[in-house]
Amino acid sequence: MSYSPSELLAVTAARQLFGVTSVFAGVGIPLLSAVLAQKTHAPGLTIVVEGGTIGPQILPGRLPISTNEMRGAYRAQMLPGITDTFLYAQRGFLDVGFVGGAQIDRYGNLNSSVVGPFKTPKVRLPGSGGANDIASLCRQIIVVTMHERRRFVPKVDFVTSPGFLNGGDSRSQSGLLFGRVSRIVTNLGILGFDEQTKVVRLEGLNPGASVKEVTENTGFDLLIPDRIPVTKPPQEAELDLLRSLDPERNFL
Amino acid sequence: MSYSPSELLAVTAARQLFGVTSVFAGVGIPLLSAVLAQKTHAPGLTIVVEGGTIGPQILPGRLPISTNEMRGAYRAQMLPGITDTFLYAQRGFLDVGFVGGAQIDRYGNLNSSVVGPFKTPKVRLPGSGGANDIASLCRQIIVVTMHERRRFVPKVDFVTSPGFLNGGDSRSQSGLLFGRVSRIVTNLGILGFDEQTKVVRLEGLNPGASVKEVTENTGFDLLIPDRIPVTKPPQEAELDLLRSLDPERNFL
Amino acid sequence: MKPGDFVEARRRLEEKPRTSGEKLTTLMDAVGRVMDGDHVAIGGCLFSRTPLALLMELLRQRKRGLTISRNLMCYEGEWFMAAGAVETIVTSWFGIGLPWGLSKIMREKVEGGVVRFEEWSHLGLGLRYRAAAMGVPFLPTLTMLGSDLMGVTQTKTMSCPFTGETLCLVPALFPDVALLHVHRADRLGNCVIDGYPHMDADIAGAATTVLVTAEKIISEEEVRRYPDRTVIPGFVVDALVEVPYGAFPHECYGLYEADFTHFDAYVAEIKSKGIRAVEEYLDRYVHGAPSHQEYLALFGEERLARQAGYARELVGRS
Amino acid sequence: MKPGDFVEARRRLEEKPRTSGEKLTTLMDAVGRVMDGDHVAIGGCLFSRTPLALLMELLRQRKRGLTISRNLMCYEGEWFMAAGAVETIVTSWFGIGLPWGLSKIMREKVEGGVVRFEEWSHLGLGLRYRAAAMGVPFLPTLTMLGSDLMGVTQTKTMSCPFTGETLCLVPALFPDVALLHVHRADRLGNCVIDGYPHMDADIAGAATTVLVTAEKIISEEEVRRYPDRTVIPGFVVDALVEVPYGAFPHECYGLYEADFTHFDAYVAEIKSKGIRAVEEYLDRYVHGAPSHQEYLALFGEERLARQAGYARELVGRS
Repeated sequence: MSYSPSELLAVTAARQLFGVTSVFAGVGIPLLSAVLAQKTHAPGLTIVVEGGTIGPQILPGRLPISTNEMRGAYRAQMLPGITDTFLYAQRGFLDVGFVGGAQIDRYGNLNSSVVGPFKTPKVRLPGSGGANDIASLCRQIIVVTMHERRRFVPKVDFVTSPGFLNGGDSRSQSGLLFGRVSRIVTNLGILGFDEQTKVVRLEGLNPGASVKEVTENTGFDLLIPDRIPVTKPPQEAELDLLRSLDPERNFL
Repeated sequence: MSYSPSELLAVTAARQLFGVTSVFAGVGIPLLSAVLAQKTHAPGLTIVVEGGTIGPQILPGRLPISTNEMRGAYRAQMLPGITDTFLYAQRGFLDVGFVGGAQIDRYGNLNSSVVGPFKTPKVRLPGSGGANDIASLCRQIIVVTMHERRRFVPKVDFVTSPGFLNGGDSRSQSGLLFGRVSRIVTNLGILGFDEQTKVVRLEGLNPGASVKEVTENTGFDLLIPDRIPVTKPPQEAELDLLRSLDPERNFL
Repeated sequence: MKPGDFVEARRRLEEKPRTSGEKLTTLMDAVGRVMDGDHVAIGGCLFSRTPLALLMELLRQRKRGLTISRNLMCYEGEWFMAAGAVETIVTSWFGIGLPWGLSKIMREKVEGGVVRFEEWSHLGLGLRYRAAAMGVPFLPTLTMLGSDLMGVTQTKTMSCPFTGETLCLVPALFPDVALLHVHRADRLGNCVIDGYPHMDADIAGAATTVLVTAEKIISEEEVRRYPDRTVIPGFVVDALVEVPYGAFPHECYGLYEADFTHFDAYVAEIKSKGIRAVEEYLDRYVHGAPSHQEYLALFGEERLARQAGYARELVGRS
Repeated sequence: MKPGDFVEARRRLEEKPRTSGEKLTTLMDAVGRVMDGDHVAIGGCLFSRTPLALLMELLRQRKRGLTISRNLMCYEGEWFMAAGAVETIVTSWFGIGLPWGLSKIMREKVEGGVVRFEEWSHLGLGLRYRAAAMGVPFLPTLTMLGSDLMGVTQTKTMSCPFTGETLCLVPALFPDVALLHVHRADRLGNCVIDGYPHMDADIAGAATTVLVTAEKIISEEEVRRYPDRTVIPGFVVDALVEVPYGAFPHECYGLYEADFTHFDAYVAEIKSKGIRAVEEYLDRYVHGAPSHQEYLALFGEERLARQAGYARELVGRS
């Protein structure tokens, strides 16, 4: 059966949440993935949205556009302040953080601040929002992004959200003692990191995607192992659920 | 008309709150004085109790015994957490703090921790509670206490709540940049401090009290100016109100 | 004020004439307390409980040289840029939301070097307001460590005296003025917020002067009946104005949902006309509507009722 | 745990098996998670919302070598001293209240050097729990500066890197276990508190293991209907037990007032018999009443109803 790249991305991301108890998710595909996981293999999943909502249940067709609105707080279990919500992550209560960015580099660092120099930017992007905090404080960070060459750059112009910084142990050296980027989930496949160097490594191909397609859409040399498993294609049930959440396809 | 020493103390303390907008008051005489002031010359007075109650109105005959109970929160305007209540004082929102202690010395330091050495005390007292915080953080600290020689000691065994520490500018030198002990209100009179040395000075005598009586009940040499005004005796209206608040005389 | 200067901040608070009495006044009088060059902190978050009535009055009074801070800045930031009223924006994110793309106005002004964009992480900025509300010069955190945000902000790193670990210290942010919109308040300024509190209570405690609009003024009696619902005490508030739909077309939890169709139209105009579209918008909705009632009339009863209906559905009070 | 050791504290939290599911269990099972030598933090304040049912079960299970901390410690502290279960008390104040004078038992044990009394200011201790709940090693404050409390605690002073002023740093306190009593909770552990929240939310966030009793278990539906009333999220809670009158004869805001006549009798016995009075009290009320229902029966329906009536008067719900 057919599906769009973003549908494939959402399904692949949702599957990363098996056995996870809480996910800090941004709006758009990440939140859609979290809700999909909650309605399938992760029923106990607590979704946390940075606007200060814990445990919301999304009303199909009324997907939140921002991290802080009634749609995103629908039937929530708690509405702490925004600062306190992030502090739960800093204390260590939140398992997985879903983040994205305009640029991502070979060490998993993300940029959502500027293209070009910070003081005289070529393009001034919206900024970190909670991306830096989620990437700094959650136990496990999963990057969810479309796989495009312009996004996958050798070195981000600005490290808005820390991945493995300069690789090796530079992340913990900086004082970020907790949390690590475990995966980059894209419409083409699943990327991980070399244990030592922390350089991006291809770890899974989505159905229909090829190593060639991945390398062509990646602006830096990533590690390619000999054997690369192929992920299970999206199932009808997953796609039906997904589409029922976003019937107007605002995000899919 | 006749009145008890504690009634005299309560009335004298209440009069210190003229024009004050908020008072951080402990239970007992200090709270009674605050309520009396609120019902007479300081109608706009906001009473703050350390258990985390802002703006309570005391129900006559139902005086709180602790700083954190329903009697002390009766018809309150806000019930923040205890920590947040003290933080309002640290930020500078609270005008006057009423404090007391088992011992007070010539620089207005208070002890409510131990008689004797801290590690091997002769008498282990209850401890600071919020007294240290009130004395450290409010804009103006007023000590409310019975005037007894055993309380007024040359040097407290332990500085639980800071007055002027070792006198001079030692308080601000310690990092306490705000707040100062402005007065010590007792059943015998009103004491202040020398501007330079910060040594206790007699500034007012209650009706019936003499300089001799004050010095006899003070365990250190306090400054005695030539002219000492005598305070206005408690008025019938004040006493009636006071007694109506504490008909069983639990504190009076 | 210098970042983290808690001494000066408390001095200003102490020098201010204070009262535990009446806070009710008019929008004009309230906003009249804002001075050119002030740092104005805005409550709510993005398009939730934005104090639009206060912000529009601020534009009417043509204040200049402002610094405005907000954890997530929505298009009100574009207004102050278009009006030439703002020099520096302090925020963690600037835009409206995914469907509306990047802010054309913000890009023009910031990329052109006309307005300074001071970027913090969301938590980093939240901790700056909280440190200020606590009356301390800074708070320690792990967030932002290792990122390039460290280099473009006034953060410092220190070695923890207890553990030896590296910590990020964010300096307290003490705004001159805070603008907030809440659900209910009594005439003494005791404020009640329904739903998510955002950062409003910290911003109120952080600022020297606090201006509040409330959807509804309630009796002191009601405040005293439910004291555990009060989130900002009266002694923190300087001026209070009753302004129903005071955040419209942004949302107010439980009362009305944000009007996304209005955002669509606003952005479409900018796409075609650029900054002139914002100027025309301000001429019509701000300067052309001297009172909030006149402003709301431009939307019409029906639209207000529709958005209120959506809100009731979403909070299950329908 | 070493004061301020946020790294070890987070490690312990991460190593703990976690669930976002069912938290309901029995007092015996919940308290069974406490180990000899643990640091046990007690919620509520003095005689308000004291988790007495949990504390009594802790005594029944005869744990030893405990450190117990509480911002204002009431006579539960005497119980653990009399039972020989506690080595260190961490608090800002110890007693019942003015009318009952100094704690004879506490004086005997502390002055005799049997139990260590670690004294903090009320805010100082509150900030220690808050620092821990924030996941940071310390918080800066002005409180306690200049006083002799600085010399008898693990505080440090530092020169502020932003202002150069002297600050007091209080180290985060990470209890092994937190014991809390709240008004309502759903089976997932989402907790609701009426009235003053005291320090419970910070204590819950600070501890590695959180045990909660609730006056009433409510439906998940009710929690979702009023999410802005939740003060402790389910993912912070490890075990939950429904215990009506779980703080009696201490108070629970709006539900029952503290029974001062019971305090009178308790103290009178100690005045005449000393520590033996406490041992007899524990034999009767704790070991003699294996369940909380049996314990409440010793007070009688009438007494419970009377105290509930007083509460309704005081919160104007009568």
